[in-house]
Amino acid sequence: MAQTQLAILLTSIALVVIGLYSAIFIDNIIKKIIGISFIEEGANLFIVAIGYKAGGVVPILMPGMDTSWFAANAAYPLPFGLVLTSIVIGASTLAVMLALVMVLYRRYGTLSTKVMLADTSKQEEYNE
Amino acid sequence: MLDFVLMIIIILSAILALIQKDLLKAAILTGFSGGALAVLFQILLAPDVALTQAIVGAAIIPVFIALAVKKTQREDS
Amino acid sequence: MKLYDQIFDVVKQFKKLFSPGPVTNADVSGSLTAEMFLIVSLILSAILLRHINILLAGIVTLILAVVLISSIPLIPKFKLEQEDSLEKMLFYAVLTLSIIVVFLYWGGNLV
Amino acid sequence: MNELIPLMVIVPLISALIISAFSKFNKVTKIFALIVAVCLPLIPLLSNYGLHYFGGYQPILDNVTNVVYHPAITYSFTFLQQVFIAMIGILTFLVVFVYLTKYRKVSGPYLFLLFLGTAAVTAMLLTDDIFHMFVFFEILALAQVGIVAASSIDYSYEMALKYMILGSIGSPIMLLGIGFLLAITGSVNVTDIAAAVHNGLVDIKSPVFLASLGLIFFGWLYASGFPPFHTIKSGIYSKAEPHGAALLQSFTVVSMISIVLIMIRIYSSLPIFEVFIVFFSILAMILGVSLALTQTDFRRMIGFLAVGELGFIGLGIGLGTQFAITAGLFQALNEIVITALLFIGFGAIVEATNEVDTRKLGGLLAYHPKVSLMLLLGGLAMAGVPPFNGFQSKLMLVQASLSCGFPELSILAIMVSIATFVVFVKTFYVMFLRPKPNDLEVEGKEVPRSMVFAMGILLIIILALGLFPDMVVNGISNFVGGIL
Repeated sequence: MAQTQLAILLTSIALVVIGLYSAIFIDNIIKKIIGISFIEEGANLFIVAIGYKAGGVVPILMPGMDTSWFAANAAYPLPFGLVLTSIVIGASTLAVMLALVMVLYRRYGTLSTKVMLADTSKQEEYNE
Repeated sequence: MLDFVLMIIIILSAILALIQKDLLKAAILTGFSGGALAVLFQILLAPDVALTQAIVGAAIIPVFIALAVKKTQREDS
Repeated sequence: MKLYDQIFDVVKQFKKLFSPGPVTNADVSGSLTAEMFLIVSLILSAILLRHINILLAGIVTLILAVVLISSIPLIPKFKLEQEDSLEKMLFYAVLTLSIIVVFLYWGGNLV
Repeated sequence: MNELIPLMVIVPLISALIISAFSKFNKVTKIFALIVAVCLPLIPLLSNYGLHYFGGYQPILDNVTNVVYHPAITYSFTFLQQVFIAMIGILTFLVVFVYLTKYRKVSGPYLFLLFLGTAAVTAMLLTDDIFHMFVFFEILALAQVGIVAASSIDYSYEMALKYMILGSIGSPIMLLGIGFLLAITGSVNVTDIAAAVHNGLVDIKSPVFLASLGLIFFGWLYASGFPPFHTIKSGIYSKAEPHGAALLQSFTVVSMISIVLIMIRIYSSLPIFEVFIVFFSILAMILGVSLALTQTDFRRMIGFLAVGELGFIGLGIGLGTQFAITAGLFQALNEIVITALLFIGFGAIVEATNEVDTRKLGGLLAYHPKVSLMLLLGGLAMAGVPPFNGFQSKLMLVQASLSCGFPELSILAIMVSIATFVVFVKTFYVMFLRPKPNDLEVEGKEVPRSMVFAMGILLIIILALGLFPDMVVNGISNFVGGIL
């Protein structure tokens, strides 16, 4: 069903666009990080959709299956393997970002990006 | 049919998470989005990815965010 | 004489650029060098358009030269646009991404 | 001895894990880290050229279509990889040496990050698999963030978080581009993709292929710190400790050339690809150098200069002929050494004076003559003065752009070199030659011996590459002829 794949492509593009929107327009840093993590999810969804085969079977060779029938009908497993790695990378990146946010909250007492991550080059240059 | 419903859930919960004033609700809605994505992966014939995404996207990431919210502040001001 | 006044005004504007702290002559001369380097190199790279169309290159170079020289304290504006705040960095990053993708996706027949 | 090829990645990776696990035994950790750091440049020099297939899966020849498929993750090791990995190894050794002698109590996690970054860039250079490269690119980004956040400089956490947020936009976009390529060709092996593109199996004018170029290109801009990422790249250099910054810039250079070599192999039939690279390189050179001229923090100034010099590499690669790409890669090698020397040298000045603002410094020539002399020579090498290596590669670049029919580009390259020279002369005058300000305290503070030693070694490499450039240029030229 090409309809499903088209819908999935649109969903992943929508996720990427939501992420880019939140990167520019949302001020709260935790929400910004949540929004940016949607970009990663959109990319993952797109790559999984590449391997999908309409009316196919899960790419695991069970005993008793005919090999040539399996090769013709199974989904393409390479993208699935890539996405596994990518999910874990995304989660670890998110964890590191949240840890940095927790440290910085102690110093600034706010979650606003405009205050927390403003231009710092002037303050440090000439402090008498 | 289920896959279209899941896609709508993913996008709606993503948008709802970003317009919440309460950050804890945003964390829970992120978990909704991740969980729906896991079910969608299962429909797309990728059970191994679905398992990983169910653990990471529906459990670990919301817990991380909730911990960060607990250590900082809950309202988005 | 007017251009001279304008250049003299530039030096005053540089004072604000290094505002907390003194302004040394080395800094001002560096900024003046940067100003001239910026104008000359931008005009020079505009000449590269001649590989597409010679007339276009001539017009763009002339317009660029007039615009750059008439708005002469460029460096304060330039530095303001490229400061360290996350807002500006994200804005320019997303802008570049959208320009690249739009150009390449819909401009395929230009290749 | 082809078995040594995977060891180049495995040795730093395993030793990083061991060091962070047993970091409470201080003395043992120090000795172990030093031994591993000595081994790092030796492994690539001892290894033979060749290919390594992980898991032993040899390439499969399809009898019907006569096409070769590569099922395994492949590492290819040639002269280019040997030179760059050996240089990264030498630099890692010097940085670890400086770090170990600076602190009595070493931190295991910091050494872990240094070795992790080295392993990641080595894998990025060696690999022939685009997704494998992406994974190590993400690991490299995490290691870079860690190195920045571990420094005790003010506002380093903020800079690390900014870098990470920008990275979490850049990396998934690159992943999306890899996904597009995978959707078109069904493979992630670069040799297979390139064969499919050059045999006409892929329509190179299809919008999907062009969009994949755009998305991967954006990821490359993030990796190499070209505009719009030049501010954040120079920012993380200035917020890391000096020896960390010396390693960080080498990571940037190597990740840049490893991604761009893969892109050349896939997209070289598209003329717009070279136009894009030249455009962003020109922008990087102009913005980097003109912002470096206005900085008062000298660490930030070197950061902007490092970004501007990267534009030369991109210029050489964007011109696209064999001679030009050779010049660009040679410039990349030179840039790694010279910028490392400058970061370590200026870091020594920070150690001795505790001051980073050029307006508060002066008269240091009398107190630290050795460091200032070596810094002067390094700056001249960066500006492209004979007989140093920067002169050789920049001369090659100017010749290449002239022979390609772009005299404007050669004029621009010469102008950027002159501006670099101005930046350097200005900073050298302000810091070392003018009278010392009264409130500056320099008495009784010594530059660490290990830093002077590291600078000496780097200076010897600079002179050797400048006097005998044929050592590496011929090999790189053969490599470039192979991929074109």
